Amino acid sequence: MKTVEEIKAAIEAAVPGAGVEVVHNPGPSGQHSLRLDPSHAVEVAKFLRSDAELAFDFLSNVTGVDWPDREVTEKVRVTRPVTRTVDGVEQTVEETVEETRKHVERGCLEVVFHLFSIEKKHGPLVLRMRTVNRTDQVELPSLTPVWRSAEFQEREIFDLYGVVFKGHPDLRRILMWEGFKDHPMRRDYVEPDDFDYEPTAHDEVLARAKAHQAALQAAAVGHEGTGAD
Amino acid sequence: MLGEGILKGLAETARNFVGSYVSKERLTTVEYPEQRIAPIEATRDFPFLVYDGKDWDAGLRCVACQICEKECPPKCIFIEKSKDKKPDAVGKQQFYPARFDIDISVCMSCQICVEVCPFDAIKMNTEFELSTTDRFGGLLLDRQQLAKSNEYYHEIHPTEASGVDARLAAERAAAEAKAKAAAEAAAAKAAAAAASSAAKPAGGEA
Amino acid sequence: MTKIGTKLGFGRKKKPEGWNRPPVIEQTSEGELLEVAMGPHHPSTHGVFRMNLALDGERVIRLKPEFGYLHRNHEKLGEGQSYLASMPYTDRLDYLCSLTNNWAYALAVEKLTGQQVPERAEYLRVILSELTRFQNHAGTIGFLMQDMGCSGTPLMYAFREREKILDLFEELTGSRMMCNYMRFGGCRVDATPAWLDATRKVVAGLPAFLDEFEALLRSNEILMARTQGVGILPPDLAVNAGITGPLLRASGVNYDIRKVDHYGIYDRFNFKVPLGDHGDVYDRFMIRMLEMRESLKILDQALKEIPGGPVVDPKAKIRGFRPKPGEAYGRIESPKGELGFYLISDGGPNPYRYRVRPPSLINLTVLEDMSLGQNVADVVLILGSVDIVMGEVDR
Amino acid sequence: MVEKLDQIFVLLSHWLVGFLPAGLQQAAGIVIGVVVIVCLYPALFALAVLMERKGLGRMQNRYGPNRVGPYGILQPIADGIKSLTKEDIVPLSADSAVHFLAPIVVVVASFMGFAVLPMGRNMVLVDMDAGLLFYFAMGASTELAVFMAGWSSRNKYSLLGAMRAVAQMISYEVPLLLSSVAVVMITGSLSLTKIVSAQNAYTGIFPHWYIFTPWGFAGFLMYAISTTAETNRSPFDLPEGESEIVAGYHTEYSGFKFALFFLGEYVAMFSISGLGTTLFLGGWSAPFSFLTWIPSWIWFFSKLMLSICVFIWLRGTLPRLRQDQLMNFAWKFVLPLSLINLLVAALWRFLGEGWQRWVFCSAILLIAYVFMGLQEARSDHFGPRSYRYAE
Repeated sequence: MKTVEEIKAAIEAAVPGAGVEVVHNPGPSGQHSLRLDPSHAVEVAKFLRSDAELAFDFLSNVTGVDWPDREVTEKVRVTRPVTRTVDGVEQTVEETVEETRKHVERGCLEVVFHLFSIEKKHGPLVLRMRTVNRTDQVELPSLTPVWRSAEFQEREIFDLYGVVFKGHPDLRRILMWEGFKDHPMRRDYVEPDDFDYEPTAHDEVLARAKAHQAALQAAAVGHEGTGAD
Repeated sequence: MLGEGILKGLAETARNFVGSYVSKERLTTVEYPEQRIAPIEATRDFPFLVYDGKDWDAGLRCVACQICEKECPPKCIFIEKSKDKKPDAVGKQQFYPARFDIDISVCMSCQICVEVCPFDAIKMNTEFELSTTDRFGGLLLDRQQLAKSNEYYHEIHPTEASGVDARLAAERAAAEAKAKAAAEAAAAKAAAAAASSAAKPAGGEA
Repeated sequence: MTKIGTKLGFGRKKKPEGWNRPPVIEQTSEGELLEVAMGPHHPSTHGVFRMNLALDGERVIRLKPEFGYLHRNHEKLGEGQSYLASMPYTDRLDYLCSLTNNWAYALAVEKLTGQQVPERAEYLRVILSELTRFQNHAGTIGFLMQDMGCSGTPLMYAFREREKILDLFEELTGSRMMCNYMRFGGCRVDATPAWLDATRKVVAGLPAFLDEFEALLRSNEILMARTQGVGILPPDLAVNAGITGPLLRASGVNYDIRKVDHYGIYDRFNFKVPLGDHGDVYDRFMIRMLEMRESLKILDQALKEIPGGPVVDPKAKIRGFRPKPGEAYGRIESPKGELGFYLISDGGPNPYRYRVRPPSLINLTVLEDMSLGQNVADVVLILGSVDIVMGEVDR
Repeated sequence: MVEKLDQIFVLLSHWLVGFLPAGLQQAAGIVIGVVVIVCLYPALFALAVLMERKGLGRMQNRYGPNRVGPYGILQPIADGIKSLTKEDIVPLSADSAVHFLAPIVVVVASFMGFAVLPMGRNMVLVDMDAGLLFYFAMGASTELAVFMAGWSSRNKYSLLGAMRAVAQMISYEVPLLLSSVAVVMITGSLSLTKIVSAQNAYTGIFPHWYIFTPWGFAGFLMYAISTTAETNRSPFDLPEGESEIVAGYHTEYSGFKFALFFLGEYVAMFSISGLGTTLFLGGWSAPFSFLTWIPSWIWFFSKLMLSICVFIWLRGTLPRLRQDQLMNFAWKFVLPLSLINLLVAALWRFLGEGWQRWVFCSAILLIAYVFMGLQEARSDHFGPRSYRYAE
């Protein structure tokens, strides 16, 4: 199989302005990936599927990854002029100072595709796409029209991560029930404390559930009280 | 195409019908309460705590390091570490589990606790007739219920147990040797120090 | 009088609103459609699975699968605990083939860390996963026949052999189904020579079972009439929809990950990949039948050649296992299809992302395509021939 | 003595009736007969259920029930007690009157057939001249009951099951009748006692059963196929195909009503096997001339139980057909063959004695069978396949 760099070149030749980036994988698996620009993703996907040499006709795995907002603390070496008295003479000296800077890196939802070729028997080619943020701009183009195998997996990502796939024929929740609000696979998901727990003697779930029931009961009593009035 | 496949199938079921009366190979069912299959050595179901010697409380190998509690995938182990130390089977001062509960209604018999235990203190039992009418209390085994003697361990997993014993003995011997060496070294040092201190005043006197 | 009437069950309660509404959902030019919810508690949906069918007579006009009844967020669990602690949970994905699940996960982690697996462990893995494949295929055919109304006879024969294989598993791994046997960089315990001999004995007895199974089923006219030409899956659709495993090969696509990836040591064994030409239920049944014979071939070779040595990489760590940052996708040919694990490590003790690519779920993508225009009775067969385990579909 | 043993039930009945005044004697005789039948067949039902469970178990390499009583023989009693003590659930939206009546109609209709079956020499409740006709009339009314059950339950599976059942039973009624007509043609009588006595003769030691003639053999096969379909037994158990439509028309029945359906199914199986025995297997006549000393009713019931065993054997082996295939099989295969069989029976009658008619009749039937069997396979495009391998 071609290397990711070669594939990148091929894509850029075929789809002008595709905006493909190589993402290096530091681990020993050597599965480097290509990050696609969502606006050209479908064209790139079509190219990858139909190109005679690449022939990625089999989309094996589609999955989401949640990258929450995170505070990055980095130490930066800054060089700045300092006025200082050296040997009784005031001088301006360039000095390197270490400074800690904090900034919040905006999180995003990422979708990862693993492609193989059944015809050429090579792979995997890893593709990634990122949403703009994790809250309101979570739309990505659906690759289901190109590879049917994405159908259920994209539904699953929609269900568990909340990525909205544009162009998906039937985007509904798949594992959670209709009417469920949250996206459980996100890293900041908080489990509700009112589910039917399986009580075990030492479980913190039990404590939480008890607290929840007590709160409910208190609320009910309060409600009754107002009703009597 | 004219029913010979069906006839073949009928012959096959007839053969099995007769075969189930003739051959033990075919009729694999064991009629459980009366008959039992021979115990398989590697079988595992729920964990127990091994103790050495006669007294279960004193002999528990567990030192409440809580690694198993941390590693347990379904989080069914609950350990409270003791505040004080008491001598273990060989007389070394150790922490001990003031409380050690396993909720076997949650346990999934994966034996990861056994693998991560550095002290060979927790092992898998083969006792499976554990049904109880008490859903919560009856399935929460405490320290005493979990404690089983090393002899029992030898009985259910003989090969594994002798391996563990050999390893422990080797470790103990090594530790003893080390301790002995250390003690000897200390003694030698002390002796040397004593000698030198003895020499000093002597020298002073001289 | 009224009292007796009530006792017998006449006119006792007020009927609910709309009780006499005919069970019709829509009118079409051809007639009325009947909506039937097959499942979640239906005898042959292989677990809690539901198909919303729209029927014209008994012909299927629409089929929408619904799942999630067994959802326990396996992937979230995996992200909240150490790498090793996920291993016993993989047993519970496809609970019929815990050993192949173990292998897939171990393979993905080994790709993530670059660990090497000792020779003997590789052989043991092959032996165990081929035994798993055998018992899974035998069971699947049994269940398929059960769906066809065989009153359990083939299933019981399959289970009789499965029993022997599970006994082997128990003897080696300590558990019959939830084996939790493979470790990153090898296997948990070594097989004794006695175990290997027992395995050889069992494997030597399996061809007789296959002959019996074939005599019972292969040329049965009713079976052929029921399955041939039913649930046809064209190869191009199969590839596009990511179908893997026996389902794909029954459609005539030559793709077996054992042959393509040569993971483990599969390149050392001499075996063939049976392919179907029609892609119908009969082909899927026969492909599984033939794959069992090929598995026996691999088993014979592996049991003959298995070398001595350690079964686990001596450098492998049980406690304090922290892979370097990176990601890996490892996949194997599980009995159901391509089972993949995708892991992202951030250097911590827990995986940052732990993803299972479940073959059962993705193979269901084409369920509707295969079932349209078929009979209700065929839908059951088609579902049975896909071979799903809900533990894996819902995760 | 042999004679006495053969007629023991008849004599017993006469003896009992003898205590009553002459005017009541005939009625009392019938009542006794009815009571005996109504008690005997449920007992046989219990036995058959046990046999089925044990036999299926052994075919599947299991023990079958063996916990209740020695060798599990009390299992049917335990089952009966269980079904009596279970809650009887009627769906809220069901048509409760029809829902209630359906199991009763099934059982009653199934029992009616026994009125005309000769269960031994002189052991027939009503020796009707048109016995066969009466039998089929009664047998057909179980269809009504099945449809009542399916319709009244207001369950989609029940409805599908009922539709299947009615279609299937009506379709298979035709070949069932036609294959019996061949017997009527040869015997020249619709009376079942006459049909049995026509077969109760021997050449050497071998009996003159109709199954040992070409037309009789073919007729028996057709009859057996139709019977299996008529009683909803595997491989024709589509109306209750549990893997497809849960339990078909009795999905919404529980407790004793379900047990009644179960009973009705088995009683129908007994009566239709009894009829088959009467028509083709010589009824109560002994299989060899030197065995005639064994009481006739023993022969009848052993043949009956033997055919039940065949039912069980089939159930343990075969998968189920599909609805359209079932219909095709009825109308395109069984029906034409039954018609040809009628022709063959006529030929048999008019060709006279001699080996020619054996060869001629067998040849016609064999050719027809092979031709139509292959035709069937060709029209459905099925057959054995071979597979290719990739390296």
